Amino acid sequence: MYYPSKLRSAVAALLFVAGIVAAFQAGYFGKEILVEIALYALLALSLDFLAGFGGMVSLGHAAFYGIGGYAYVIMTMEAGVPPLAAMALALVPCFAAGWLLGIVTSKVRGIFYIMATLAFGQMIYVFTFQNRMLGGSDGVAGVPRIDLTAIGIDMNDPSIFACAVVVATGLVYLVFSRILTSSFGRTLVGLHRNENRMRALGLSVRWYKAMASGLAGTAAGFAGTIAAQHTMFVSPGMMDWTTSGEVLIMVILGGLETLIGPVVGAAFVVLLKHEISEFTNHWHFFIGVFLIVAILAGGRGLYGSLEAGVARLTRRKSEREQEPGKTTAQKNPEAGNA
Amino acid sequence: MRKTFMASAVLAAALTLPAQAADYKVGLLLPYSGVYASLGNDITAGFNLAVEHFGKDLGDDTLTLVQEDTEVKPPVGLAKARKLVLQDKVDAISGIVSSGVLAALRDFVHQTETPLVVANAGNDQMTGERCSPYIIRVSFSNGQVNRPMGPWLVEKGVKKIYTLAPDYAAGRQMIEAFSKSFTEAGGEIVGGQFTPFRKTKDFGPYLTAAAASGADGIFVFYAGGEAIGFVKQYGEFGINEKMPLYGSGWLTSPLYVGAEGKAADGVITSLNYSPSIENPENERFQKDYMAAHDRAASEYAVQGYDAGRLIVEAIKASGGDKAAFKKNLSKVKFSGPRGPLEIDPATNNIVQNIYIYETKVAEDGSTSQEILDTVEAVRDAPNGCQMN
Amino acid sequence: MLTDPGYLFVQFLNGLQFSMLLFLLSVGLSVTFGLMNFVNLAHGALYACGAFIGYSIAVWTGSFWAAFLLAPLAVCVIGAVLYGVLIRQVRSAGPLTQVLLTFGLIFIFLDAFRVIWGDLALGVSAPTLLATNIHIFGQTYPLYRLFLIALGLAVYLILWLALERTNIGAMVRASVDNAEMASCLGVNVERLFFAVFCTGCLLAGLAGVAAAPIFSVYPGMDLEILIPTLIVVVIGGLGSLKGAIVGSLLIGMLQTFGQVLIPQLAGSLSYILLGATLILRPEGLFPARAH
Amino acid sequence: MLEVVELSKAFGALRVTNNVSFRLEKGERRVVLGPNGAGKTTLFNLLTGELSPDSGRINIDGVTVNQMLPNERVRLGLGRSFQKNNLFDGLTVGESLRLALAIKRQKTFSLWRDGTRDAGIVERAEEIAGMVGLTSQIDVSCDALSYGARRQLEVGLALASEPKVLLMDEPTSGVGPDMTDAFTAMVGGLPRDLTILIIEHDLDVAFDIADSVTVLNFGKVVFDGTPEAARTSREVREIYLGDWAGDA
Repeated sequence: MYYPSKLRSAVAALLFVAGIVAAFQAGYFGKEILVEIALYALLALSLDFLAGFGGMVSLGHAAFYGIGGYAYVIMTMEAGVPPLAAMALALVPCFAAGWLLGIVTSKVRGIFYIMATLAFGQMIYVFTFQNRMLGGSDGVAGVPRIDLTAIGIDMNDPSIFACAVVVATGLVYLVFSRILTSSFGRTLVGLHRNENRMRALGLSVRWYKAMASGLAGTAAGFAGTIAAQHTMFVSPGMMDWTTSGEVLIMVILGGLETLIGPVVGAAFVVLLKHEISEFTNHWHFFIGVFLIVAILAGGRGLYGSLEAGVARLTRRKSEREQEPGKTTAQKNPEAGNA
Repeated sequence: MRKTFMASAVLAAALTLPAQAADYKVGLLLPYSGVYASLGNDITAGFNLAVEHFGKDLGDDTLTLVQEDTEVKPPVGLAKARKLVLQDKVDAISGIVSSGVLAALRDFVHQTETPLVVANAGNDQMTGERCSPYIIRVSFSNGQVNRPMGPWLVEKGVKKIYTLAPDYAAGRQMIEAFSKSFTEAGGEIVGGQFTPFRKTKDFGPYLTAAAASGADGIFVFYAGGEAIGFVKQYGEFGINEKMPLYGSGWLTSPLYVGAEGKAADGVITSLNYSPSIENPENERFQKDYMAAHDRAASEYAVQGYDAGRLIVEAIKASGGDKAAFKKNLSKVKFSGPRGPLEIDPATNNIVQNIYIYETKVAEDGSTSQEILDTVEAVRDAPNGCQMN
Repeated sequence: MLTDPGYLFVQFLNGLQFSMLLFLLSVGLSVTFGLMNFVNLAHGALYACGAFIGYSIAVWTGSFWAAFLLAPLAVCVIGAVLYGVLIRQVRSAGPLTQVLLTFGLIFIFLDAFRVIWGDLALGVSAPTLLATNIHIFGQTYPLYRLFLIALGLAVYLILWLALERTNIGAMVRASVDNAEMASCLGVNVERLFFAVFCTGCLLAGLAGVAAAPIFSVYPGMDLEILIPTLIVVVIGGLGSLKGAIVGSLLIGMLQTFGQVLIPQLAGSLSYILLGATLILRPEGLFPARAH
Repeated sequence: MLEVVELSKAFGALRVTNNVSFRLEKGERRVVLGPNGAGKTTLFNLLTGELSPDSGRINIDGVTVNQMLPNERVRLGLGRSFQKNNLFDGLTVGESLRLALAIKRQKTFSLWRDGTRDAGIVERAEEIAGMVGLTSQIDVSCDALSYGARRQLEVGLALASEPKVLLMDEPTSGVGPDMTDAFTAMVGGLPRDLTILIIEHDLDVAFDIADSVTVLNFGKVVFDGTPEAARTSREVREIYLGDWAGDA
């Protein structure tokens, strides 16, 4: 079960403050990287919601990123919807696609679910790639940004834009944190732990899976609408299945089923990629090695290891304070997660 | 990857009297990882060779290069372009292999008024309806390379053609340009297909269909790995014995023709460059490139070479005035390995010769290109381009 | 054109040839899937290994046949090393861990290929003996492709005999059906899995070197073949030879005739088939394990 | 409360459930006995809805549920425990029970509020933990519990679906004799108005708990009566001696 523990909240707050500071202090390229991190963080935390908490490991998450981006583009550039409204409306097809995918795959589990989502993602990718109305392989350029000059905010200022993206990421984090502590979140974790039992207890499993898939898709789509405004451009490349794979890597390297871990993972992978590509073009190799080492080291990821370490310390401390033999089993937030 | 290259000369300073000296910074934005990495490396090698050849007498001016990897991902390309312009404060960007990256960059360079010297990406629109005074293309447009083949084939008695190309923007533009000029000249397109891009490895089904179409020949656009697979399979099915193969020159690029084997023999293609062009510039270019890299320079390398030369010549012409440099980029004219080049003021696309050549494969497997015809000074129609 | 039997027959051969390639790739993957629930996304990378190593051997020795024999063995050794160093440690972990570990391997292989063999696409010539074409129904068809079809069928036959008629085959089938039970009956499931895994790698390498003369050899070829292979495995059903061959034929024929008859849909047809299979028969057409 | 009328199910030619009928009044505790292969598990799955019958009817509280999905039957008041422990590893005892209660009380929809923390649910979860003897371990993770405690939680989860009829599938399987006695006592302590149907293998458990006994053999009901009558029944003894000698 998810609890917004002190450690989690502290790390989240720290990252948020660091993001805001970076938005104003970093160089231009630093701001680019910051937005990239925030976008991946949105994808990673929503995938963690689905895969880590809900047990639905998806390789089609990038498709929603693309659906959100393209929906925003179609609405603003073809239908003439004002950008702010388009951002909200673009989430509708994302939720709908996620919900449908959830319904259709509700009986599909494990590797079959991975394959089903991969197929879904590839179908959306191929459809967009071949559809000349949607710009085909070249995508669509000239995407407008939302205009908040009415309230004195200039989204074309890189610092303001980066700051807005960090705030948006923070809000989405809070929303998912809240959803995970809600009845629905509890139910989702229960479904992950034991779907059969949930069914036996009288739950209509598929609606919950559909909802989880829809919510994760909405968040990924939201990231897509931001990405479209950030680069002022959308292309089918957004939806490549390897993007989904990279997001999954971030989730794992950060810490599965911790919500904040994937954000850490996104920052880590993006920064690592940029650092490595300073001196070699073969950054794939190093990410691959990191990933394998992280998995062989227990698969808790960076934040997950920190959390486990802190839990061990506090346990030792409380054991010392209590008389030997009187210790009761601790509630272990990591239990069943290793 | 970031490599810095300095080229400056003190010697020339005494001879000329520039009004002022300027330190130029140029960003090379190319794929150094991913599927187009080899193209990025060739263009960079060509660019560096041009700086070596022509950049020795810059006077008090200096030229610094900053390399950035686009990974063939438009968002990455745009992020790197922003970094180059906003952080490194480059005076111009050069490179760009894929049209997708070019499309992503177009508005940004236009708005920031950063000159972009395109060294490969051929999307027609970028020097057509979406042209910009800041986008100067020294490579080619997709239409430019393919248009001359239409009338040429009709003249040689080829009346019916079957077309094949990968299903993406460039593939479609190439085939459309050819089909238009071919039918206008009196030819007939009897059929054709667009094959799923980078998902088609087995061309058997398409070749079988082409062979059964009753055409006089096949016209295709394929590049890289797809070109190798296509030409080899064309030979395997024995179609080379009854139906000639035509296309845009990447099909039989010197980079890949060795791997294509006997099947490439007799394939006739058109391109803006062939290593066998005979002029002193090409001789020098090929010789020095060979000395530095131990292989013949490709059509990508020559584009990098000419992009580099264009930038260097513009610097020389500007006397340390950066505003003049921006304007001079599109005014540079020279005769290079590809023959005479100039930038069309109507579109900012290059005006250049297109070479129609036949690939010859000798018994020992060595390949050569025989230029059959040179279509001089091919210029694109404005296609809706309005410079402002 | 579409009523010309010769034309259709050649397209059928094209489909069969592609199916056989998919079969060589998918059968090893399917049985490792079925036997130990092990998900190996790096299977495509092993295929690419076969092609690259085959290329080098062919260049060094000047003989395609040397490459044809040695490259699969080399890939088998690479597979064995991977197994010993990495895969053994995660083979009982969940699919997520396995997907990610093998995804990491894909990344590593990708750059390794680029460093060793460069970025340019490479070509391998078919052996002189087969580098010709024959005439069937008034159509020309490359002999090498017929050889590929024969190779696929031969491998199918050998595997079928091995699975149905030998002790080891019986052990494999029993272990796929119920590993716990099989290990109670004295089958060393661990060793069996290792053997099956290596055979899968051998076949992937064989597919790579056999495909090299038709397709070119380049970094990224592994990802391009991986997805169709996974689709075959899932449609066919995990762990069964029958599933692998039927799935391969379905996808191979669907792709080939899709390209010819409905080119607009050719890119998505196999995904549609996969989606439909997962909805209607989530376990695939012929799963080895009755559920 | 629970009524089974002429229920039949065949797999191919094999009639695994053959014209089975019995009924449970409110608060009645019935044990279904039978040797391995008698069709107990099939009967159980027919009742829960995992399988659908070829013919016959199942009524819960007067409603025919033949066409209903398992989760719909649960909502109607049919709770079940599993033969093999089927818990939420990683969740604590309390979390599991509260989750189960929230499902039953339809409080799982909210995306904002945590319905599993509602006062009514928290109290009821504590009550159930008490009933199955897990009060002191309410904050312990399920996977850290002993085997016996996991069996108890198994029943606790079934109770948390607040059933009118509780179905238990071999609740004492794999538990030692001490635990079996404790289990019998626990069932004895459950509210008297709860109707319970237990599928059992162990005769002693059956005789200790049951108000009535049904004995199945080869899919057919061969005996229906009180535990006392079952003890003396010749048919039961035959099956018992023939198949259950080991247990005696």
